Amino acid sequence: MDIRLENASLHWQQHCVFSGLNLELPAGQWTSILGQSGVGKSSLLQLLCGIADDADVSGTILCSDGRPLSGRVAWMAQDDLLLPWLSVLDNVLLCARLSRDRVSTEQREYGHYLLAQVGLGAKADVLPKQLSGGQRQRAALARTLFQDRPLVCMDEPFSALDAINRLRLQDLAAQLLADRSVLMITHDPLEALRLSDRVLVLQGSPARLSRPILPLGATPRSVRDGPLLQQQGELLALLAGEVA
Amino acid sequence: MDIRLENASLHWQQHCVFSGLNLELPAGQWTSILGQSGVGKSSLLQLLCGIADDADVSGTILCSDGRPLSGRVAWMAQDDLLLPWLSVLDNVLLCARLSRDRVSTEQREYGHYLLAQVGLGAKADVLPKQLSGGQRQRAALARTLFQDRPLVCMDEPFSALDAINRLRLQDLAAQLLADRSVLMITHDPLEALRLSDRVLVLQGSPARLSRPILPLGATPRSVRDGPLLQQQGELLALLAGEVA
Amino acid sequence: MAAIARPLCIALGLTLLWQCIVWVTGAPKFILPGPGLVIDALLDQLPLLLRHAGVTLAEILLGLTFGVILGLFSALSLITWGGLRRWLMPVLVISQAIPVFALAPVLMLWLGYGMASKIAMATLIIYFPVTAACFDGLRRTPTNYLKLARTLGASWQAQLIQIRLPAALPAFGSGLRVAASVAPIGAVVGEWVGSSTGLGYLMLNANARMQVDLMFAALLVLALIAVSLYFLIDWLARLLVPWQSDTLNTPLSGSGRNR
Amino acid sequence: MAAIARPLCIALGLTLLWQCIVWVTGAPKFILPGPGLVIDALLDQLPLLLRHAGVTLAEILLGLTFGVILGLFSALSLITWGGLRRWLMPVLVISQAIPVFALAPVLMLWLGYGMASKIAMATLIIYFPVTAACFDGLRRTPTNYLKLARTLGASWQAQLIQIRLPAALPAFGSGLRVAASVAPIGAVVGEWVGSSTGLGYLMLNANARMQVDLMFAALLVLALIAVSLYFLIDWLARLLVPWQSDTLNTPLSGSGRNR
Amino acid sequence: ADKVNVLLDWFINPDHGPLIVAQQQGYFAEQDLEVSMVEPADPSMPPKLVAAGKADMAISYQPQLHQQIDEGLPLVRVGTLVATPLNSLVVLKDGPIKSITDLKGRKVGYSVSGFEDAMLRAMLEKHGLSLDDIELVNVNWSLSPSLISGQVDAVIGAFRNFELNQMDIEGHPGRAFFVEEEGVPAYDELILVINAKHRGDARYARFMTALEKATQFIVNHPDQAWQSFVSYKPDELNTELNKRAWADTLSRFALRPAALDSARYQRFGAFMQRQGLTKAAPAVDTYATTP
Ligand SMILES: Nc1ncnc2c1ncn2[C@@H]1O[C@H](COP(=O)(O)OP(=O)(O)OP(=O)(O)O)[C@@H](O)[C@H]1O
Ligand SMILES: Nc1ncnc2c1ncn2[C@@H]1O[C@H](COP(=O)(O)OP(=O)(O)OP(=O)(O)O)[C@@H](O)[C@H]1O
Ligand SMILES: [Mg+2]
Ligand SMILES: [Mg+2]
Repeated sequence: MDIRLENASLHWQQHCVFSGLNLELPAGQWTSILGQSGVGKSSLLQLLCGIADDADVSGTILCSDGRPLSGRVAWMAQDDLLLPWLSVLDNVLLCARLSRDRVSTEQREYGHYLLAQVGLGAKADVLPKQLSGGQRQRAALARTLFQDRPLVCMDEPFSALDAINRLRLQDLAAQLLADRSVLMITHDPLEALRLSDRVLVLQGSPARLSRPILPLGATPRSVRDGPLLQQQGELLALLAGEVA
Repeated sequence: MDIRLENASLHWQQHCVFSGLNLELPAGQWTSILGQSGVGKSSLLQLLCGIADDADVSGTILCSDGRPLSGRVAWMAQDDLLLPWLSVLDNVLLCARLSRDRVSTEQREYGHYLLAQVGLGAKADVLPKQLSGGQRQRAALARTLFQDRPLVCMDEPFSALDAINRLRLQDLAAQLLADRSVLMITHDPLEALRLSDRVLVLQGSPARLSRPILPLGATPRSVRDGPLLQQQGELLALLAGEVA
Repeated sequence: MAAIARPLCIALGLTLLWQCIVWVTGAPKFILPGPGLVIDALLDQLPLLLRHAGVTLAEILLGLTFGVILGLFSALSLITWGGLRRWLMPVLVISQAIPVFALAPVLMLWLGYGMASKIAMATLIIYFPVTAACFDGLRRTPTNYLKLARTLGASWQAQLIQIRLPAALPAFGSGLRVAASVAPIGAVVGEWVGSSTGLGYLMLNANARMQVDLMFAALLVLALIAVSLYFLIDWLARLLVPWQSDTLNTPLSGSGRNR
Repeated sequence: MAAIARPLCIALGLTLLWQCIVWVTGAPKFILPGPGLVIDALLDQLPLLLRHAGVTLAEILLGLTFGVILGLFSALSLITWGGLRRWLMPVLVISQAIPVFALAPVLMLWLGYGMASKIAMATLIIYFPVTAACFDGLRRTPTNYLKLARTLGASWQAQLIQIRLPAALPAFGSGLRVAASVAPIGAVVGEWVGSSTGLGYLMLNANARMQVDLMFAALLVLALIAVSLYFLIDWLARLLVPWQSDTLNTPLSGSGRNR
Repeated sequence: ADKVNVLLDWFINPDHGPLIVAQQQGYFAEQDLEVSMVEPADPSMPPKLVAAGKADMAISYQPQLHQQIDEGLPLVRVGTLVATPLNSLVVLKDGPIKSITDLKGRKVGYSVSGFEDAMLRAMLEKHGLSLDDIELVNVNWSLSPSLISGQVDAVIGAFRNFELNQMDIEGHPGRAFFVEEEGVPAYDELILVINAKHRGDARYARFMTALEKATQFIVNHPDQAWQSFVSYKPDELNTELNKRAWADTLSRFALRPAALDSARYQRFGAFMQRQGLTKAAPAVDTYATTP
């Protein structure tokens, strides 16, 4: 399912974050957005997820199947948003808990599986306040992966992780989200190039999107990939351009 | 002032994070700690800052001048901890506001200067909830820099920033903290090598510190520095070693 | 428009409901007079009612002021001195558990039949909810704020005033709201125990004389005072915490306001 | 040890304070009897007191149960239906502003002079603080939790029950505490207005007969019930929110517990 | 002028006629007295406050005086306002209860005064019944409403000059059984008490003189006296109920407020003791005197 955001604009009170913005999310592709801090990446994500409550928004979201997008997006926020009263496992299962039916044994097992995959197998039953920052982020990632949605929006999903865990979880996400449309915000050019089919840069004020950089080859790519390192230079130049 | 942490141990309930740990923070040097998520870096920082309230801790902190360390550490937490009821500027000035005296005009001006330096000059008077994630982190950094303490402990201070801002703020921090002892936690090997005089890796369970890597030359170093890239490989190997 | 229309509608609706209850239950007028009778009495005796209402209002406002100040102060003391708290909290609860009525003779003995004893009574009634709410708010300060304050070298006063207190303001607001809603009861009960002025006196007096319509008219005036007070305090309490997100009007779905 | 010693010390201290007040103010025993006299009366009339206390306790517990359930339910309804809220909130405040005393005769006539009217009275008194506190808690749910729930496709029931309600539990706890502390007043006032059993009746009767020592003995028993109730509820309310950090015992400085 | 601070037993009503009239007609001033009056809502408070020295004089009831003395309150009766019982057992006129015997198995409402069960017991005894034959219900401030609405079949503690008129105005006339006719010794309903340590204070003699004068004025000029009474608080006192009660109360004011009938007090004290309401019946002159 292709998704097109057309002529979108978003204002926080008087402040115009962007207007007349167009964004295309081709079906099954991984799109990454980079951009300076405060440029409006998270706002754009919230607009897409339909949760920019306090902002004045306009624009249309078109899905290629003609149905509305709302209810078909998974959102991973910039902060982890773990519910403090639920155990880590229950937080992962939140999507199932919030639906009308009881949580099935398979779902529970899948939750355990995901937690084990993100390295929190031993922490399933503790409360979120007993987790370290990176562990919280991993739990939030597991919760997002647990949801089974056509479009997955992730706001800096790996920012609090060490290099090793980051690579592992990137691989995991790439594998589990292989046939989904993904929109990821990140500050790490390498990460974007490693995982994405399309990399965009949001810059300026009001913000506009650059033309996409299109890394080649199957994801996740190796970080030692020659063309990838070259594109990193290109991307960094693009990013630096905005402050120049 | 040299600081030595000797024979430190920290337990969260039954879970032993580390024990018998020794850490040296030479006067005026920048020390970075890397390590897997959840290994105990933040806990170590809290132990040093004397705020590990819910943990069972032991160990001695020795300062070369013989006086206790408490009251002479600045702490920048992993999450930004901006007080929601204070404007961004007041959050930066918090240290002055909490002291007995009134906030002087110089302090106020210095606060404005720091905010301008971290790129938030225009946001001085808004409430924290109107900031983006990276902006919040920058405000917290400004608050930490505002404090004038011999030891500065920072927990992933640049994690939510884009590449460009990150470099700029690293330079700023390196400049403003030139004569201080700094302990920084980071997940970015390049960042550690760029800024630090000593880089340590915390690994294992219970965790232990590796021998230090000592990058040469004046900080902040160029990221294109040859020896630095070589040390990055060494560091990555060290980090990877712990999962192998 | 809506700001005027809504209260009017509510008033009308309640009046209708009231009339219906009278009709349906067939309550005789010396038990529950219909709104017509009561409004008649209200208009008839307006000067009398206003005179007494003034006294009661003064008692309520003074009681509220003292109660809130005392409550806030107690909560701050309780949170500051851990030792004090463990000893004082049960005492406070006991003090709350003793119906003010029982204390009334003692109060009368000390303060006499004047305004002072009524204000003391309202203060006593307001005191505990405010203390409890503030104390509850103060003890729930996020730990990390306090840790931060400690590393910033804040003295306990500074921690209390600049960290714990602002963090507890929402809870304080709740306490204020409850206080505003019980303050009128405090004043009226005070007047019941001994007084020759005030709406409470008027109600009891009218009740004793079977002037039930006058009694309900006084009740009406009292309710009016109480409601105005509550919404005033509610508004103030909201002003107190501008940073607090109020999720009352959060949509259940949909995507923000459209321009 | 301390768990027993502290209440004992407090009891002793209060008794001493009481005795001192009697000495200092020279209050005659028909206004404020000394603790000795009251304890004498307590022991003398223990069976009588216990019988009446049983009735009052039952009224309090039932009133508390109904009041809390109703309050919780109302708060949930208020938060769910924005329209309802705007219309019902003023009505609730009005209802709270009307002293139960004024309603008491009406209640008695409808519900009779039995237990029901007392329970209704306690329920009425408890109802508003619980509603207000819960409503306040429910409306302060962090916006982001609600946003998350929306993207997770939660229905409004699910949002209410699984997000707003748990987030409001600390506030609900505060409401419970206040409720626990006013519940005894509700029951006693109910008994004052019309009843032939219960501690409230006993107090009224003893007061009329100038048996002030018996009256204070009844008061003592009432206070005991109230305090036990409060601490029970306090404990329950704390159990309700295990994830909540309680910063009561956060040190002002220093570095954690040492092994 | 000497100040006298009087605590009434209840809100001002026709029972307080002589006091109010003396105030309004200036009889107190004539005696060089400056009298202030306070209306409490709890009749048990004023004697306590007088006993505690917080007020000079209080209005109380004779049965209560015996109990107060028994509990050790330092009080002395110095005058009488209403010299006969006002208390009565009231039933609905067209109700099923025609005589006290019909009360068997019925509910009787009362307003707690501490004295109601003794009175009822005496009345029932006279008709061969006991307290076990009826159900007592405390209805506190709702004597006539609870009777009219059928919650109870009879009420004790109703004042014949007040509740009867009240019920009549509401269209449910009642019928009173007078306690002194049904086995309870006659007593003074409303009396004036002072602190025992002021026994013999000359102010109270002057006070009684003023009161006597006011009573005479009331009896001689009932309509003028009514006007004078109402003028004290025109907004609140000028009601139909007060007007009717006034007429019924006229004949019950003590014409000689200062006079004391020791034998009557003695008799009633013995009754109280017999009923178990007091432990002892001390000599009358210890608690009652003429000023
Ligand atoms: N308050 C707490 N209660 C119980 N356990 C805790 C608490 N805080 C941390 N832990 C546990 O202690 C261990 C170390 O946590 P710490 O926060 O120090 O990790 P970290 O190295 O900072 O990780 P990260 O890079 O993810 O921030 C983790 O396993 C965590 O689960
Ligand atoms: N709730 C809000 N109210 C008012 N302004 C806001 C709010 N949230 C964000 N903004 C402003 O909108 C702009 C864009 O914010 P946004 O969170 O989208 O940035 P971002 O690109 O995600 O940055 P970062 O990388 O730092 O997370 C910022 O300038 C910010 O100050
Ligand atoms: Mg963002
Ligand atoms: Mg950490």
